[in-house]
Amino acid sequence: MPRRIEARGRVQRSAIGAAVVLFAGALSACGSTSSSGSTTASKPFTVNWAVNITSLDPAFTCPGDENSFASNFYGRLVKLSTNETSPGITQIDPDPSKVQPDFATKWDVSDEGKTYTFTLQSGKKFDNGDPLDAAAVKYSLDRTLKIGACGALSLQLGITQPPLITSVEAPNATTVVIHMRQAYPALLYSLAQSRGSIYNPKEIEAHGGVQANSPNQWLQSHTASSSGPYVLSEYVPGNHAVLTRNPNYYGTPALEPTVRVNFVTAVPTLQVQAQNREADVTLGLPPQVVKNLSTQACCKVITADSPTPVTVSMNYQGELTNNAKFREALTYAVPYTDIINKVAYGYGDSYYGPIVPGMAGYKASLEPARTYDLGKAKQLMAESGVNSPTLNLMINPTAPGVSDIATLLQSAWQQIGVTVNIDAKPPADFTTLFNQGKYQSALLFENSTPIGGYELRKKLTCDAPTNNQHICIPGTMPLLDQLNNTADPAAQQPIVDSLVQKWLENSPTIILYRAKFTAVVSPDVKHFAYAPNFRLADWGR
Amino acid sequence: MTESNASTMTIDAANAAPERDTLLDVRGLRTEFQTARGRVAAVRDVSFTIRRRQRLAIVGESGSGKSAMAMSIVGLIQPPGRVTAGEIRLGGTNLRELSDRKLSEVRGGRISLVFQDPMSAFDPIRTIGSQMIESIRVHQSVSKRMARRQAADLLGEVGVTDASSRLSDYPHQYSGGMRQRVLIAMALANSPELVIADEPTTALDVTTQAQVLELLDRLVTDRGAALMLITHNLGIVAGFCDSVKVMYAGQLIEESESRALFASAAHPYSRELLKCVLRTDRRQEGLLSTIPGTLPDPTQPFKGCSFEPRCPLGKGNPLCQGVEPPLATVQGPHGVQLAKCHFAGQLELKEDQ
Amino acid sequence: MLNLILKRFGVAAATILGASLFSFFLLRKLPGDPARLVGGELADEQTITSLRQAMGLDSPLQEQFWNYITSSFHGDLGFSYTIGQPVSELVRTRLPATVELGLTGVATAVVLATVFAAIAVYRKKKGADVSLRIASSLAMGSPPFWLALVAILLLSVNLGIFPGPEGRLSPSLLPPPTITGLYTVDSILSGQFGTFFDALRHLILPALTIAVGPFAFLSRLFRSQLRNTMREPFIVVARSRGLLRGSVFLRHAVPNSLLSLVAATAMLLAETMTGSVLVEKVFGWPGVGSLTVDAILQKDFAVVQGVILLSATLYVTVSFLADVVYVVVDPRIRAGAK
Amino acid sequence: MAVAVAEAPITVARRRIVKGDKVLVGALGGLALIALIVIVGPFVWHYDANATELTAQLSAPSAEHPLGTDNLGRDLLARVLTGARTSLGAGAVVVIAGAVLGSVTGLLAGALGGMVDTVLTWLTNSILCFPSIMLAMAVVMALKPGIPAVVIGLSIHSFPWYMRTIRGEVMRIAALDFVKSTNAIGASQGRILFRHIFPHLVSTIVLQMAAVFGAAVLSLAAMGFLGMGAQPPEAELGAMITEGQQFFLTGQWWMAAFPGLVLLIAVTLTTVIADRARELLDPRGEYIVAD
Repeated sequence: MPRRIEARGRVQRSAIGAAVVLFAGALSACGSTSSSGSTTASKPFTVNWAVNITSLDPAFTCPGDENSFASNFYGRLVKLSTNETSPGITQIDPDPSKVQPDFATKWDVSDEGKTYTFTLQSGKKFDNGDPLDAAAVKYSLDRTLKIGACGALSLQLGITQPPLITSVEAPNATTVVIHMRQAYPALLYSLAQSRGSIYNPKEIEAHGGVQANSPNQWLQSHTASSSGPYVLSEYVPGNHAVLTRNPNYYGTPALEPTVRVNFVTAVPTLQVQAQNREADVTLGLPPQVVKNLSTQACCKVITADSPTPVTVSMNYQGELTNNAKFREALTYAVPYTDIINKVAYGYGDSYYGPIVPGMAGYKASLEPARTYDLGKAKQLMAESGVNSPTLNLMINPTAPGVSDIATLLQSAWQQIGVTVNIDAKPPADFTTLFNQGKYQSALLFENSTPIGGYELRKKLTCDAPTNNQHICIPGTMPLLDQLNNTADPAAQQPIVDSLVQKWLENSPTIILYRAKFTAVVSPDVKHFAYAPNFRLADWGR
Repeated sequence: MTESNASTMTIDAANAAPERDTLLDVRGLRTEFQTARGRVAAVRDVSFTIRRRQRLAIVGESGSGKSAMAMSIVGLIQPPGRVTAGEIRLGGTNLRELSDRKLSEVRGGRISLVFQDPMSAFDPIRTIGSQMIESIRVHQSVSKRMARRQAADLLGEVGVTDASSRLSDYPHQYSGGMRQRVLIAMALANSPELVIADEPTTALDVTTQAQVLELLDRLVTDRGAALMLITHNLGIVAGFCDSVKVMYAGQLIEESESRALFASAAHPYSRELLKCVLRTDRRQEGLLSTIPGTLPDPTQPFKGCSFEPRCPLGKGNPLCQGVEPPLATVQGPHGVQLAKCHFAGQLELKEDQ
Repeated sequence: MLNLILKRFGVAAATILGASLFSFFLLRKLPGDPARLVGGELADEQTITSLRQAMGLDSPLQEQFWNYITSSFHGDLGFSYTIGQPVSELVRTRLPATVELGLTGVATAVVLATVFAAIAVYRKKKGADVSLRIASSLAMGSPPFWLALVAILLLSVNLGIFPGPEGRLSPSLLPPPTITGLYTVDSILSGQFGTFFDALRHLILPALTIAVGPFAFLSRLFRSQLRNTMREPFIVVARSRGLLRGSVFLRHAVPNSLLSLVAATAMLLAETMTGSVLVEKVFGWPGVGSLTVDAILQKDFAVVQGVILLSATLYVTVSFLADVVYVVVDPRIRAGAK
Repeated sequence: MAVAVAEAPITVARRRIVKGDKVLVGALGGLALIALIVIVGPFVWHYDANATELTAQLSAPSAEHPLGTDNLGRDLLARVLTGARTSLGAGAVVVIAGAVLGSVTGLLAGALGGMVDTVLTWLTNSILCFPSIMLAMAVVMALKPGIPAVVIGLSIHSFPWYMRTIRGEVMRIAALDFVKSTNAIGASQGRILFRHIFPHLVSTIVLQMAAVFGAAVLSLAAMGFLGMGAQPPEAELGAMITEGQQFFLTGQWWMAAFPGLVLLIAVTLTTVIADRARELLDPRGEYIVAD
């Protein structure tokens, strides 16, 4: 009998084989879906965070989120006090006078307020066993000052020319003395923030040491041991980090033994994982997603007032934008409520002034919210003498919501005869052009510190590198000098008020709204704290 | 399309050969191609028989339908081609009624084919051995090892030296002549009753042609198979085949014993063909291109004789233009001949006019 | 033969050099200043100057290029200031993800394309062929990122069959020990079958999305190649030897036609490895593609430069490998190469 | 000889189109319809693509807004129409620019040979090392995000194919007798190129353009999706999918669905056309020869 090759059969069999493989895939998919839900007990506390971390070194890096993340690995001399706003949920109090002891058990201030002597806890160690002592504190502060840029600037609250801190001494293992050029109690606030972090000198010296005005490359993706509540046990930049509890931490141990932080910028991912309760905390969701999740059983939304205004910065010296009436006219032609309700989905509020509500120095009576008043806006336009102008609005469209707001402003300002040309720039160009002051107007999500004086100094000092709007109002410089030399907050207030007044008269910035901080947390999360630097150690189930 | 009055009488019938000797009996075979410009009949109502051990030559220009006829017989006419009518009887069975599976037992088993172009007749990425073994094992239930031994023997038989090691060689490692020998070996692997050789030597040089033909001759004789040699070269037919059928525009227009044909062809076309052979013998260039004119457009229906436009005798003749000639019997000096011509039997007369 | 190899090598090197040169000068013509980016919003001029020095931006362009070429020979591709890691390290951690996705995607495409094209050509009825042509035209015309979104909405959000767009593994699972860098392979090698299934589940949707384009392309190619092969004389010859249509199809037509897919598959592989940007972005896949997008928006030279170099090298290597495959698979070329 | 070969298939194709290849005629008709809608639509449809209307934020498709509205209350039909015009128009520019660039360089390389040829070949080899998207991204990085940069990048990526084909063809034809004889008569080189060589390649070039068009439109959309193509508030299909992505999972599927669907239909139609055209023009197509 001739032997035959069963060709047709073979084709069918292979097709069936392929189908079986696919089906098996689907089956296995179903199988593990059910199992993943039940393992919450052993699952690390998971934080999904819509951020790109470029550096872990608070001594150098500028962005608030990066400082926020990095601050979890380092202890500091002092800490901010907190208020419980609802059960398990706390918010910090930015008042420097309420600063609490942390690694320092106590401190003495000299009579003229220029010298701070801190007494430290003794016998403490970094997580790798190296001694955590006064020498490390001195090394850390010196390093931050030497590297310059954002670190030194923030540590000294903007007073860098000449520097506020003249020297740091460590006479013995438990004493640190900070000498300042002038009295400035707000220093305690910055020491409590990421800039006051304590690094392990040995680690840093072993990996490139300290170079003036340059970041340390190794420290961008590593930590210099850990003096803080958590140790960075795994870090994949742009992807995730695993934090484990530091057994040598001098303070209250972290709530969770292990925290996994996923850096996810894709909104759908964040949303799906929040819905599936795969993330315990989700940070940085766009407001409409937060709104959507707030109605679902998966999620609880925590909001907090944060110093994060959304503004249109006008170039004070730019053509057209140098016209104060024109700038003021624009402020009356913004549909504030629409923006807050339809773009911020209610997660925002209104005010108008240089100091964000809740900051040290803020006075509600001075900074009432602007109203939407087209009549007034048109009248101001007429007074300004500007005729059918075109305004170039620079935006970074990769930031969520920005292009929507820009589009709304375009339609809104059209009504008072202003043509808006939306100029979209990639993030890098946006930052460069903005910092160099090469723009006419720019839409941005600001992140300021809660120290009013510092913010005023940053924004109003003529020709300062931080003054990227080139604001220079006659008569403000003497006031700023006076503010710099006034240590007592109570004595500062009248000066602050006059500066605010000057700012308001000139309307250099259009403040669209203040974005609220939002975190979407799973119902399992029992403890959550909001602070400008997120303290993950205080978060837990 | 005009109905041809296909004669059911063949030369074999005319010669009254015993019925039991008939191997293949083709009746009224018609093969059509569906083309963009309409249906084209490549084989038009062809009938003939092959006896056991007979050697039959089918001669014709390229495009005359010879290959299509061969492929139709084994049911391998490729779409859009299709056999639309006729019977193909091998022994008692009509091959047209067989399933493809049954038919493929015939192909390479009882009927084998040897193709024109040995270059493209092999799968280029399989060894000669594997292709031979495959052919053997399709028809015989033998082990791989046995099949390989058989293949080596066959290769030796067709004159491939060091046969067993050359089984592992790929087709491109063989010369053209050798490939043709391998093809012949494969065709004979399963002891076929009929070998259809379609232009087996066209692609080869003259010396190799002779060797290959000689080989074919020997092997076919040894195995007692019948041979159907398809060629456009009448020159190689002489002395090799018993009888010759001349094909033109899909029809058989002359059927003769080869002695008879060479002595006196009964159809004007055959005569033209013969002239070409003679001229070639006189070392002139070109084989068949010297017959003036081309084949008729197959998409147009025939009226009258298909050869009329080129016929030195009938061109312009109203009879030839209007009436299709019947297959007429001619009693020549060397036996009975059949010719599809109005002037069959009177060619000499007409030529003299 | 040695000559040929050397020549090929020369062409490959010239091509990679050309690609680097092209990208280097294209990228260095940028308006933005990378030093200012690294320095951050509050950097003063002094910081900017010293940063420019540290980043090697103060030397002449041709010197920068020379430095770049020489150091890349030592595996130093520069430092990414926007991610805080050396580029070589980034590539090392990101490439396996892309390779796993690309390989799976292209392999799926090859399998589906060959199976469906083979069925379409083998079936005598027109239906299968028409369906294949419709499917491949649609596949050719569908924007992969959109398809990914739709797939996520339907299959993972609504039906929950597949995980959401969360990368390579459920966040609760630890990646398997690195052996090859491919999670599916590593998890099997280290016996973590739970991880394997999880990695597989995460891989299926992105890989299928990746496979759509190559499937369209390959199925067309394979279909027409098969049809041509089926018209080859040796196919009829094989039939005449008594093989059934199916046997001839599977044993002769398909293997011969597969040869034509090698080069195309190789090129597709190279293309998906570096061009899977969109799918990686949508699925949150931590590969080279998503790295590239961020780097371009952040004007991170070093990374873009590194990725381009990687891409060029991949292309050249893959086309070289395709040639090697031909030599191994196709006896005619193998004989020629000897 | 070569003239006859190059001309014949086009005639055949024309005849077949006239005779009615249903699929081809249907696809051509469909694409023409889309082109017409996209060109005329924005003038006819009473909504403006950029007019915001916050009270109508995120409305589902209805009689008033057949495709619904987006998160700023902009009419999606108006945006899709304008967006499709942008996408398809830019795709056409890419195709034409690539063909022109490739033809010029190909003619130069083929006719001049030597150093010019070597350099151009090296350049194109290097260009082909990148996927099209990556090249477009590099150009975007060097210039600025927006459709012009993407068009430049994609054009650069698409020209090597034309260049290679034309270069090869020029070299082949230049060796033919009739060109040599024309040369002897004293016709200038340029005349030979454009009068005698170029016409042979038209069908090949047109085919390639048809095939590239779909891919170019998709790449443009992809760049828009990545935020490197069209910039807000400009309507472009890819960018609109990104805008809709955030709302896709919160239930407002229409924002991302419709732009993608339009892309899918338009590109599929061009693919079908390119396919059929290739079959008609390819001498290896479905021609049947008896015997």
